[in-house]
Amino acid sequence: MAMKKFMNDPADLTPELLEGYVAAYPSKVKLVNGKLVCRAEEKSADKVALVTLGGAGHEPALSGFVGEGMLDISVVGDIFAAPGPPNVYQALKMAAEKHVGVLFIILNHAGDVMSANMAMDMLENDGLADKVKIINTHEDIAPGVDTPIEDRRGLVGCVGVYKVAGAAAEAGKSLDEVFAVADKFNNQMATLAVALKTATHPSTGGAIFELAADEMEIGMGQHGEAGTGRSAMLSADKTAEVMATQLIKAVGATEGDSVLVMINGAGATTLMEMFIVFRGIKTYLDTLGIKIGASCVGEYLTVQEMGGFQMFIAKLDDELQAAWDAPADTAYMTVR
Amino acid sequence: MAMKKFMNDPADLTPELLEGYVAAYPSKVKLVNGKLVCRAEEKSADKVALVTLGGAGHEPALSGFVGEGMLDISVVGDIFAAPGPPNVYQALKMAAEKHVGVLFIILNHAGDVMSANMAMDMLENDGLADKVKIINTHEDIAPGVDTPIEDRRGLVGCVGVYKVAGAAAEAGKSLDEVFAVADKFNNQMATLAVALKTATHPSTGGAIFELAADEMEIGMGQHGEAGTGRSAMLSADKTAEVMATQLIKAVGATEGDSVLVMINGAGATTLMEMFIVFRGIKTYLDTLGIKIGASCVGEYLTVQEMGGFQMFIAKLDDELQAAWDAPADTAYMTVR
Amino acid sequence: MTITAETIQTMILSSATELRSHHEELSVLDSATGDGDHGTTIARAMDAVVKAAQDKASEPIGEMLHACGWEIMCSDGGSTGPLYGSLYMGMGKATKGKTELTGEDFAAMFEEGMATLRKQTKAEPGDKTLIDALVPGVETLRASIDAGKSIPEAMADSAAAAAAGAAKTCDYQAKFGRARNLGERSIGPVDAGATSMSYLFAGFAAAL
Amino acid sequence: MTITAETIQTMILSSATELRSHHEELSVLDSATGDGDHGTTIARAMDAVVKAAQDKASEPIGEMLHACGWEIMCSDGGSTGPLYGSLYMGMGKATKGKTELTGEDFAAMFEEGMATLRKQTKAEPGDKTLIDALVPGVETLRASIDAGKSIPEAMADSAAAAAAGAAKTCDYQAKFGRARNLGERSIGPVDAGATSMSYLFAGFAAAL
Ligand SMILES: Nc1ncnc2c1ncn2[C@@H]1O[C@H](COP(=O)(O)OP(=O)(O)O)[C@@H](O)[C@H]1O
Ligand SMILES: Nc1ncnc2c1ncn2[C@@H]1O[C@H](COP(=O)(O)OP(=O)(O)O)[C@@H](O)[C@H]1O
Ligand SMILES: [Mg+2]
Ligand SMILES: [Mg+2]
Ligand SMILES: [Mg+2]
Ligand SMILES: [Mg+2]
Repeated sequence: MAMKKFMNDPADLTPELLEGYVAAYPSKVKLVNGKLVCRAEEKSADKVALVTLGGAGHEPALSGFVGEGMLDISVVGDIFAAPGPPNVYQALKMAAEKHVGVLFIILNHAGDVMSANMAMDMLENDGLADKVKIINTHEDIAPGVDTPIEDRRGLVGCVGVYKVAGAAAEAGKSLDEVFAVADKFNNQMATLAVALKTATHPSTGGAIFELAADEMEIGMGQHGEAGTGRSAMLSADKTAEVMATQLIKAVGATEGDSVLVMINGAGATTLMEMFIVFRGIKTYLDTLGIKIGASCVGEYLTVQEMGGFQMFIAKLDDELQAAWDAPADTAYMTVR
Repeated sequence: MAMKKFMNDPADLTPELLEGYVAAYPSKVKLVNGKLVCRAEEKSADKVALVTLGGAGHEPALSGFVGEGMLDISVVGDIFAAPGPPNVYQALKMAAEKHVGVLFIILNHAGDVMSANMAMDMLENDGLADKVKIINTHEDIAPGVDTPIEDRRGLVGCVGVYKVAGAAAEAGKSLDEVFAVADKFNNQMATLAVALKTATHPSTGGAIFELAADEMEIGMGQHGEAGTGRSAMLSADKTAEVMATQLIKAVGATEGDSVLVMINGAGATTLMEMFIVFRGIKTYLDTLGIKIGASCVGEYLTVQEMGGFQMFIAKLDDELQAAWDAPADTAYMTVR
Repeated sequence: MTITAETIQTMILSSATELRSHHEELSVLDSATGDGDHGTTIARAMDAVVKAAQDKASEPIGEMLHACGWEIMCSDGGSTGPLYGSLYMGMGKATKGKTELTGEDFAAMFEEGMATLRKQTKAEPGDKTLIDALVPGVETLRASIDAGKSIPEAMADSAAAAAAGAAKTCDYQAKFGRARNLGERSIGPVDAGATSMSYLFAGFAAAL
Repeated sequence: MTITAETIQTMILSSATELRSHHEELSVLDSATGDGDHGTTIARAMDAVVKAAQDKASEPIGEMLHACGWEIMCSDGGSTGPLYGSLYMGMGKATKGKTELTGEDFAAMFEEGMATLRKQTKAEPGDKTLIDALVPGVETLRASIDAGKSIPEAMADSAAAAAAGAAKTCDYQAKFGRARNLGERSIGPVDAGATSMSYLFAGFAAAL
């Protein structure tokens, strides 16, 4: 069957989507050298810059969060493919030469990590590596919380890291301080994904996985990499409870604690469904006496038109709550 | 085939989704009487209130735009079904009793219009109807621009009306002034929808329309009501040009004019695709010498997991540009 | 011969049962030219009707019918709510305070219901809406009563005329509702609302 | 017997052709356990390789190979970019400034390529990655050269060993890359990256 997507030559997907994005939000972002999405107006040099990298095809992530209060540069690869080391190096160099420090946020996926490592090696040759601190996100709990962190993927949690670290950077904190807040958040967050329906890889036209008509899969990755939790379809309430139970356990939240809950739609799952799921989570957390200090429901990191969502929970303290609530002005996350 | 959606009892879809929505955004919205989505903090009485009505299942529309700078009350019906006159009446009464005036925005769909008319009759009995002015949106150009306006549907353009009228209301303008800005915008906007893939009606589990594997339909309504423009799949650039050509003609924009362009995803169409389409529009408008004064790309009024999008274009002048750029703080549209 | 409030209640419940038993078919019909939910909406409206008819069992006919209409209005029924709601409310207005109805009362009740419904819409016969079942249904009822037939006989004639009217909608092009944008492609399927209206009349007739 | 820069260029172009002709198969293999794009990525990387090999046709072997590696890195190739890129860059490092290679040079070139690639990943043979084709391919090449075989003979042995290594990955459980979260469900299909690596070796051998 023909792929039903609005596109021109599949080989041009990434450059065209980036051109369209910056054309739609010219007051927020600009494109440097074709693959680096940078703020339209640069942050002042005395503030720490935030740099991240990742494949395209997950819009609005990652580049949708470039702007005041969040990222400074997003290095874009190709569809579901990490950017090559040279571009990552260029972004790090630009940021490190201009700013007092750079927080470099890497989602734990093999290609991203390898590219990031090679770029850091190149930066080392320039004597700039000391200005960079790395946060590696790996909050997927699908393989189990005892799994070594290098085996746990980075999912939508990166958006939370951009937000809290971005607030610290915008406030003029030092690199060590910005790192500290990001690291704290990174260590008390967890995500679990559930998939209902496959998506079409826009370059190949092929389905990225298969699921039977009555099946769902908890633990699916964000490129259709399967997890280990296939089951029959559950109700929204049951799905919410099963997933929230594991997440709450993973972050170690107990009665009286406050958490951030994010529901991130994979693509085809409606906000209607996500609201119903959110209601289920709220009901469940109420029974545990856990407070929802902050929440958002929407599409932040998608997987084309996949059906499903990622449920994200992080423990909040006053510092993280304030950082989450701080102003931001990006195309896909704005806080007044 | 079983419907693959996260839900509980289909009969509870609307109340559950509304509960989930207000639970996720408690600082922005609250639920009154089960079906009225109101601002968490009411606007002061000396400002004009904005009230709208419509069915559920199109999230984030319409209730996602309740908040500072946009709507005051959204009266929610059931899935794809207008709210009954009694609830609409209650909302209008609440708003008219408290505020200096009410702008009542109705999307032109049979059920909504009938409900609104009956509610206005009831309000007349209370002597409150004079405090209300009505904007009926009917910017769908699918049936042709010469078609009588009662035969043209209201599509995503309502969101633009909420924004510009909301800015005027927030600025303390009189009802006549708020009406005037909304009316001006309403008369120089146009929308065209394109569908690629059907959606499942969440109450029945049935597909809302059929399209062959290689077909698209320009002019599809937002409930799967067919249009008249079935054709073979076109490229993103071609789709953008075909649609933009008609819209530009409908709003009468010419060289030197400035327009607002909104791309509204129907549900399953990715931001990636919409960015590529936006790039196509930009290229086309550049050739005409028409400036894009404002733009946004995202999901504002969805049709479940339908594949496709609505392209919206409105002519801007300084007043409308300023109103569009004015601050807003709703769950699904925030402007700093 | 007259009929009592109890019989009217039986008619109401009978038509609710009839409509609910066809809800899936009605949604399928609606999906051909509309948004595929007419059966769902009708089922929700009929739940409201049954509740109102039971709550108001001891009240006069007009009060019972008015309550049915109001509850339909409250059921968030898209186009169906205001249309069906005002049909019942108009029928209630004509029978306010009455506990039994003559043949003349009975025909007038339907006429007032139709008039109230028609205030909500400019649709005329031939426009492929529920008007295409309602108008022949009510006109035939009046003609049969005027011809001296009994209420059950007249109601049976009426139901047959409503059904025939609904069946003919397949030849019409939609001028109202969600189907109007389809243009000529709306010709072919019968209209969902006309079909449900014919089941309403069939349900009334079956109870007598 | 030695081989020239021209022959190396022929080998590079031959392997690019071989890999590109299998790109659909490679994406299908990747979709079983990964994200279904390995063929797309490889095709993009090979476009870069062909361009570099042509641009640097008049330069020494090491410079040509280095350019190929660098262009792969620049092609935004997910996991493939750093891995394949460093293989070529390592091969280039070992042959910097050389315009022809002895058998010993030839084996050393592959060894240095493998070593550079392996700096990027902790994957070992048996972990169901391209390492499972690369290691037997390079080790067999070295053994055949040491046993006195000609470069074409050794390369043919090497390609056969790489293919056998790739074929065996169907029995392994993935420990790296996107497939690792599948656990035991990753057993069954052969690994996409190991398969492409075996085609790379096959392409090299076919040119000699
Ligand atoms: N303006 C109108 N006038 C008369 N009948 C209408 C009108 N709009 C819709 N209808 C009737 O309502 C039916 C659809 O009802 P329903 O599906 O419940 O409402 P909606 O169109 O809001 O989803 C149509 O088949 C038609 O008979
Ligand atoms: N960490 C790793 N170490 C070694 N090989 C790897 C690693 N990660 C992935 N691979 C190889 O790369 C192949 C997938 O490549 P490709 O699909 O191009 O990249 P991606 O996984 O980024 O989409 C896998 O089949 C595997 O052989
Ligand atoms: Mg990939
Ligand atoms: Mg409806
Ligand atoms: Mg309908
Ligand atoms: Mg892959």
